Amino acid sequence: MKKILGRPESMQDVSTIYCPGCGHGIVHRLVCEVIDELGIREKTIAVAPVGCAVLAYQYWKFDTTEAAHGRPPAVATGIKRILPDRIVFTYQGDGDLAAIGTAETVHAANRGENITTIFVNNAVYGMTGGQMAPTTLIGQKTLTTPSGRDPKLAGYPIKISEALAQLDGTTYIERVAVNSPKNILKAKKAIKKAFQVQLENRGFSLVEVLSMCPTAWWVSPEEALKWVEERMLPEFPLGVIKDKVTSNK
Amino acid sequence: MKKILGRPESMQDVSTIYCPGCGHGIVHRLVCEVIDELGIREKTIAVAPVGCAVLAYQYWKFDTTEAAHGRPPAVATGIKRILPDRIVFTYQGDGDLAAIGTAETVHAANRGENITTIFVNNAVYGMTGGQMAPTTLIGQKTLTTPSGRDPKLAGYPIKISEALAQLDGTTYIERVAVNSPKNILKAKKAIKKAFQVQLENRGFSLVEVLSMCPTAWWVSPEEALKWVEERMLPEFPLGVIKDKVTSNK
Amino acid sequence: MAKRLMMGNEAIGEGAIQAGCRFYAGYPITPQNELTAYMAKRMPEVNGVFIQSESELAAISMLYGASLVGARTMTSSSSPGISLMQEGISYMAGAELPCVIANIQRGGPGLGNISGAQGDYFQATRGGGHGDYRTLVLAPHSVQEMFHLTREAFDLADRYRSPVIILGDGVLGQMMEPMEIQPPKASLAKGGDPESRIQDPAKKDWILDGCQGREPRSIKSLILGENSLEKHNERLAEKYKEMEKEIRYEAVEIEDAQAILVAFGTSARICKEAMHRARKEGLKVGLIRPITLFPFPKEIILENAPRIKGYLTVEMNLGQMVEDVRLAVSGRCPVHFYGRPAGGFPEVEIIIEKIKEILG
Amino acid sequence: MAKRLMMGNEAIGEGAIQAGCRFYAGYPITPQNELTAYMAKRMPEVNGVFIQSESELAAISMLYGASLVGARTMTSSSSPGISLMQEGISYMAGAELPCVIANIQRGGPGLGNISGAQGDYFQATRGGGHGDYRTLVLAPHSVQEMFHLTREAFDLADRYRSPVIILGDGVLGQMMEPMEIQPPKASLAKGGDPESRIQDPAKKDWILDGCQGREPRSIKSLILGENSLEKHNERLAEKYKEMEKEIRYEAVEIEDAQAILVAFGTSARICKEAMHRARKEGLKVGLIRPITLFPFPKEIILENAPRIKGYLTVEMNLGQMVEDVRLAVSGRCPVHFYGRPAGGFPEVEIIIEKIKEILG
Amino acid sequence: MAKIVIDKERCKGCKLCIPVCPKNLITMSQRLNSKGYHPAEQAKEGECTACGLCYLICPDVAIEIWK
Amino acid sequence: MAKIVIDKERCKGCKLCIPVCPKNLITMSQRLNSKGYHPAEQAKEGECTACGLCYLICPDVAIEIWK
Amino acid sequence: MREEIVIAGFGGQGIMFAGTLLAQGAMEEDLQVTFFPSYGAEMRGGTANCNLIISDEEIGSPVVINSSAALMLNQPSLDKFEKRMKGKGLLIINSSLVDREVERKDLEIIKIPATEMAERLGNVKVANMIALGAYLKKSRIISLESVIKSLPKVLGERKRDLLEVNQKALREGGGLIK
Amino acid sequence: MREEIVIAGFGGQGIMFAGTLLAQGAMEEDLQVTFFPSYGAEMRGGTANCNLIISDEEIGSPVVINSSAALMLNQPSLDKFEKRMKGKGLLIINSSLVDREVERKDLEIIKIPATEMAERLGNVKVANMIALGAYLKKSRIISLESVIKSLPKVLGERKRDLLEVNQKALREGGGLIK
Ligand SMILES: Cc1ncc(C[n+]2csc(CCOP(=O)(O)OP(=O)(O)O)c2C)c(N)n1
Ligand SMILES: Cc1ncc(C[n+]2csc(CCOP(=O)(O)OP(=O)(O)O)c2C)c(N)n1
Ligand code: SF4
Ligand code: SF4
Ligand code: SF4
Ligand code: SF4
Ligand code: SF4
Ligand code: SF4
Ligand SMILES: [Mg+2]
Ligand SMILES: [Mg+2]
Repeated sequence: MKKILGRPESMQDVSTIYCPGCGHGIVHRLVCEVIDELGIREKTIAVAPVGCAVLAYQYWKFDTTEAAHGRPPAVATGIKRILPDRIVFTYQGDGDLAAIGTAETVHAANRGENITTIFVNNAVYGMTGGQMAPTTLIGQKTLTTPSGRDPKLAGYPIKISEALAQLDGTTYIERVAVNSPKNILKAKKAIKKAFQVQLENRGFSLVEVLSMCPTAWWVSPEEALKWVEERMLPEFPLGVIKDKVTSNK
Repeated sequence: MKKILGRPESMQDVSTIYCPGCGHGIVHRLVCEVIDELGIREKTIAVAPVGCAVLAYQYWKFDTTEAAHGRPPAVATGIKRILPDRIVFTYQGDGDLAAIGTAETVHAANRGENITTIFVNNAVYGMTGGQMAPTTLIGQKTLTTPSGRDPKLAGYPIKISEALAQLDGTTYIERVAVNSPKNILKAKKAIKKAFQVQLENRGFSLVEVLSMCPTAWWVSPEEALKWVEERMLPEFPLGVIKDKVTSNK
Repeated sequence: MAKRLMMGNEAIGEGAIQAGCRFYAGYPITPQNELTAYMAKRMPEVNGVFIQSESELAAISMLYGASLVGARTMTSSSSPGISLMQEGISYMAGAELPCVIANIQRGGPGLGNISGAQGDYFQATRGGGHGDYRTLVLAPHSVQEMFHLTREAFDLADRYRSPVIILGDGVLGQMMEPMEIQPPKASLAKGGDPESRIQDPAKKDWILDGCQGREPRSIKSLILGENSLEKHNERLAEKYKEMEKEIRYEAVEIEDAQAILVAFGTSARICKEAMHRARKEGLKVGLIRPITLFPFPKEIILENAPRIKGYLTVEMNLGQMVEDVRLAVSGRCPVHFYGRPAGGFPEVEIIIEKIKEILG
Repeated sequence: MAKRLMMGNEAIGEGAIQAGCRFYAGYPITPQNELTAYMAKRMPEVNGVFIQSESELAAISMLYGASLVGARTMTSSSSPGISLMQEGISYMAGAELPCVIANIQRGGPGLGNISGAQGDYFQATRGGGHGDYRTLVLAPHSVQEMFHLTREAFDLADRYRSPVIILGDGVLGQMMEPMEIQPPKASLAKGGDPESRIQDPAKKDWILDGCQGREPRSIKSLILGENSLEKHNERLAEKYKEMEKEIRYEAVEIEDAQAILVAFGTSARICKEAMHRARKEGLKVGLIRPITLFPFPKEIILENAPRIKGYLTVEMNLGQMVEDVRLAVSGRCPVHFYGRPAGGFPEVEIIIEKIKEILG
Repeated sequence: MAKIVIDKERCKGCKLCIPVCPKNLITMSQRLNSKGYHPAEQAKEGECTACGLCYLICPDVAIEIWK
Repeated sequence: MAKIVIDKERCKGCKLCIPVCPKNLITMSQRLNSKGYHPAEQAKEGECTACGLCYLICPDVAIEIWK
Repeated sequence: MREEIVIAGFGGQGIMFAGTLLAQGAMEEDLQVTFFPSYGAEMRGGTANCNLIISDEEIGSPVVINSSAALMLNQPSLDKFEKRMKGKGLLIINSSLVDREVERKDLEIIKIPATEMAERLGNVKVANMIALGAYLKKSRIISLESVIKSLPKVLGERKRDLLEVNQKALREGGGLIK
Repeated sequence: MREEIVIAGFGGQGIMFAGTLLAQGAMEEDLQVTFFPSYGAEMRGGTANCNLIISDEEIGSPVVINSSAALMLNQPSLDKFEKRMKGKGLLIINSSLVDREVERKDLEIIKIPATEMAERLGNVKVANMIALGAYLKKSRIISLESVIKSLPKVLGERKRDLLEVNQKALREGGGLIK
């Protein structure tokens, strides 16, 4: 017998500290699989965020650094401008990318930096115990929206990918989810494409991944899959949002 | 004989320090005219930016404050939340609003704060002597793009209004210009509408005003009018970008 | 009055609400998250405003806005977030706007870790932002004190039109202790309206509220014109001098002490324990616990210097407050230091050892 | 070598380029705009990277990125912008990443004004960000020195894997003076490749460049695990101790001086003039000009204390470096202070008067 | 019957008002104002229609229109 | 002929793999692992088609597929 | 009287809840008490532990360096805290999740299969209460009844339905000590 | 020898250019020199002024507090700097834009209709050069020729076309001093 599926080469052989059922584990693996398939492990430099994925450096078998909260796009810009032939990607949560790091995201995108961003949208601040994220759904209860997010007071689930698509500097933006095997396969395809865009020097690519946070949603891992399906998808529709490479979108 | 047109009541009777032909003077006056016409001078609180308009407090005859560079939307949020029946607006340049203040702009907009933003886009940092702004045109020479803005290195003229229009919290966004009497009249209409949106508690309104900066464009005031027409308009088309009040845009 | 088991972070929140704070903006960060969550829950109950801002930069600017229309405002964060507020704090100091800022310090530099630490003493006491400003800095050392010092912080902020920093740490923020929630403070009970978002607006004759029936006002930190900024700074300096009226400290058994410990916050708790134990061993040791870190209680430290064998400053950092002790003492007696940098806690045994060394 | 009339801001830029700096990110702000503009023009000429960042926050994070792959990096700003970088500087100090940061100080607090000032001394010398870190701080006082101290700053940054701050001010940044552009410094001439964006990558065995042929590396300031952050901080403290090797100052006519002026940067220029004039009047006065503000040249100040009548510290602020002088002197002689806060300049006549008072 | 009044001290001589006047009524003065600018002035009185275009474009609110 | 191998120590007992298996091959163990989780285990061997769905969804890369 | 207690285990084992409950109980008995939680270096996963000090005198630092009592709900916790206990300290071990012997010989050791017992009670999460019940009965630092009385307050409205099983677990734990 | 000069006027009158040129000329004559610009509180509009110190000794502060010479190109500048001049200082006034008398009696005053002369030369912006020419001839601090020699360097490539009119203006200014 031969092992036909298992831990990707780019992934360290250790346990993660993520909660049971956390989507980060899946997204980590997908990124590693793509890096293996593209054969770029030894020329990749990853920029980890502050967020639950702050320990990504323990799980990935390639060079990693860790930016201040919200600043991965700026750090990645610094790296890529000095080493344009390395593959540089940021891995960011919704708080990191779409709240404190909004300006850095928008401007790295608008400059068309030739980097890739994996944007893990779990509609909450996981690491700090479950506060509202900019992507938190209307009515969703969090530590800082104890009676559910009220758009009059706390605004709307932010459509940052759609907003970024308006900028001339962005090349490829797609929204995917990791709540079912089917969606996971699509997510992987999108992530691969995003890295390919970078390999071909075509500019800024971003994949928004709708991901489970059972802990801060106060549901079981299984319910979390449904939660993505039933609550997130209507607000954050999946699909290609912009693609300057293959279509005119 | 009677004076039929002259300095609006809301405008202080002093000279500005703006350069000859500077668009800020026109935009200041339009704002004052609108405030007079709506009869809200005594309940208006303005938030001035850091930028050439940093001295707006000397020119306006209503309460004013001055935010740190890029932070007017956050300051306005603080004011409006405490005094919801006052009229609160920010006046910001392209550096202030679309560079350092990107996050504050995006999030005040996304929260649907019931405030109005007058966004003076002159495609350059006037106050600091003429550096690239996020809205600087491709090929435009500035102190920091001495051979003209190269999008590969410095990105593209940012479409921040279009990006903001993607957010659920924004109610009304229009782009106008002040380079001709006709456009000035339209600009005034848009500014008035933006304030009315606020008066009717309908949420976030923004008017992007394409405005002349002859000094940092290195042209005469008259050439600056043409510069807006010929160089800015193709990149930044005029018109309503979003209007949740009167249309489905 | 019945006692309640309360967490330090929550005690700050309740103290703020009782002081009439009706505007809170903040961004989550460990180890102060319970405070943000507390305000999210309590603010709507008292007709107050709670905003989870997009960042700490935005939070401090929102305070700037809410303060300039007269509200009592607070934000809270922990070390990295407080660093991000430095420009904003400098602006508020320059524009003379009151506000309360709680820094529940954690281990640094950088991302560091989330344990309690006291590495931000310099930043807090010497105006970590640009320019020559200072802010009042209060250092509670118990849950009870987190409650009542916060309550007072708002009065001080209004009195001096200045930001006031509550310098706590992860230990104080996260610990629970029984405490009394004392009745609403005098100013609110006497004239204040707990339902109103602005306390005593009449007393604040500088606030913006639309210029109805008066000349327009402007609030800003841009100070132009020949010598104006210099004069402004001199006036600020006078204000800082005046703040010396607010100097507070706790002095424990210093009368006959031959060695005196100086410590604040969590280190002071540890020192208290060490002191009591040392006393039991017959060692003549006392403790001075600065409660205001700025202005610093230099008088009492200077006074005792000539007659004792030495001071021992104990901090959870590599030596910050000790500079203020040295400045106060100015060579009149030895000043020793024992510090554990971020992640470590001073140990009672070592403190006692060091006391013995000083006492010879 | 022919002299050239050069502006201080530009001298910094040229110094950086000669040191092999090939990455500059910055955001415009007066009074340092000429430096940003200079880098915009020069960087492409030397195959370097120039980025006008969206903010100062982004600028310092871009440096973080470019430094961790081995480039020599610089940013520059003025007071409010430097305040915004405090979190980022703390991160770089924590992750031990080299970089050079020029602060061309202006008047504060807040927006203040754009005249030269020295109000950011505390922030620069005591790690204005959170945590127990320090950075080397160099204080040039002439255009020539802005050039060569900047050049050296890059060597120091690499040697200590630490941010280095050039603390200038609006006067030094904006003034023009004749200066010599000395030949490229040794390290670049010997092995460095002026065309390369990374100098001596082989010597930097800690940088990230993709893990080809080696184990993956990680660069970060998050330090977890039992006691690790404490140990990390202790190691940083040792490094700061080691930096004392770099202490530099200029001592002018102190041998027979009965009163000694202490001043840096623009104030030091003013003091030099005052000193020369006072000497002409027969007054025995000298000058110590700290060139490294951190580490501070405390030895020389302590040494002279017992034999002189007093120090006079002169600053363009309300008294910041004077604390370091007092700490060094520790009561061994009087320490006087003359400061003009933001917007004002110390006056030669008043300095001379004060010298006379000290000399009695 | 209408006329414009140009505040010579406020005018910065930007000349924007000149081409917009459909009646070509405005020219630049030969004199300098105290700021060193040549202010605009009404060349011919009487023909002004009070159309307001010059007022609209003036960045310095230096023009009043009377009727 | 295929099978899956579940690393009991890595598994966090999230149960996501259970419903995705078209063959219903996975159940939860009664035993606790050293972290206090009940790990998943393959209930019946032999029927596995190596479809990979369980591998795909496992957030802890605790499943290997052999064929 | 002064007791310094460490309670430790995995996140999810109700470590903080047990600590808070004990603190509340001590307060009800008019003792001085401090509670200090520590999530390890991060919030997620890993081990969690909390420090309690119960005393009849003013308490200095709430941080326990060497404990006089330890409730160790899993093995990593034991590995970490065993060596930090005071001599003669009371060590309660959840033997369901610890499969090594204690090395120190100077401690009083009580082993309880708390997780298994809790599962039998129908809720694996009350292993903490079983350990706490045993600790209270053994140490007599405060009475089991004070703690049981505090339960409703600490559980709060939302978890009122868990009151009974927690009570039961506390008593069952207490019952192990004769 | 030590001269402390203030040149002041509106933004746009070439104040900084005149100052830089003078500094360059001083450097060519191997003198010590510092140039310090000041845009007033902001960059836009308002007045601009620059400080020069020319000396044969090391120069301390580049900031001029009381000047020994002043070139005042408009009235606000005169208002501001007249009272800050040293006794016996040399005051050059652009009489085209100043219509009041100088109040101080202890100064050496030269009035020049510099703007009008410049307009006659076809470029209103060379009023600065006219004033500078006059100053140089009067003060003899450095030679007019050194300054004229420095012109190409300071003008730079892009403004080479303005060389001639600037030269002319300098000479014309100089010519006013007999
Ligand atoms: C400047 C700063 N502010 C706040 C924090 C605290 N913090 C850490 S992670 C985080 C948000 C995490 O949420 P997200 O980015 O959505 O990541 P997730 O944990 O959900 O994956 C916050 C606010 C910080 N470390 N630094
Ligand atoms: C934190 C900070 N960074 C930089 C500056 C300097 N600064 C002042 S205004 C400005 C940009 C002005 O440009 P814009 O917003 O477009 O306004 P304009 O002057 O063009 O009207 C900058 C960078 C500052 N004051 N504060
Ligand atoms: S808190 Fe949420 S995002 Fe963080 S590890 Fe747990 S499940 Fe994942
Ligand atoms: S620099 Fe530009 S924006 Fe600023 S005042 Fe002058 S013309 Fe107006
Ligand atoms: S109002 Fe019209 S017609 Fe009259 S001067 Fe102005 S532009 Fe000309
Ligand atoms: S538009 Fe106004 S400022 Fe310009 S020339 Fe005409 S009147 Fe003067
Ligand atoms: S590979 Fe497919 S069939 Fe086999 S166990 Fe996994 S899900 Fe079931
Ligand atoms: S999906 Fe993975 S972690 Fe979850 S139960 Fe199955 S094997 Fe275990
Ligand atoms: Mg998240
Ligand atoms: Mg602009």
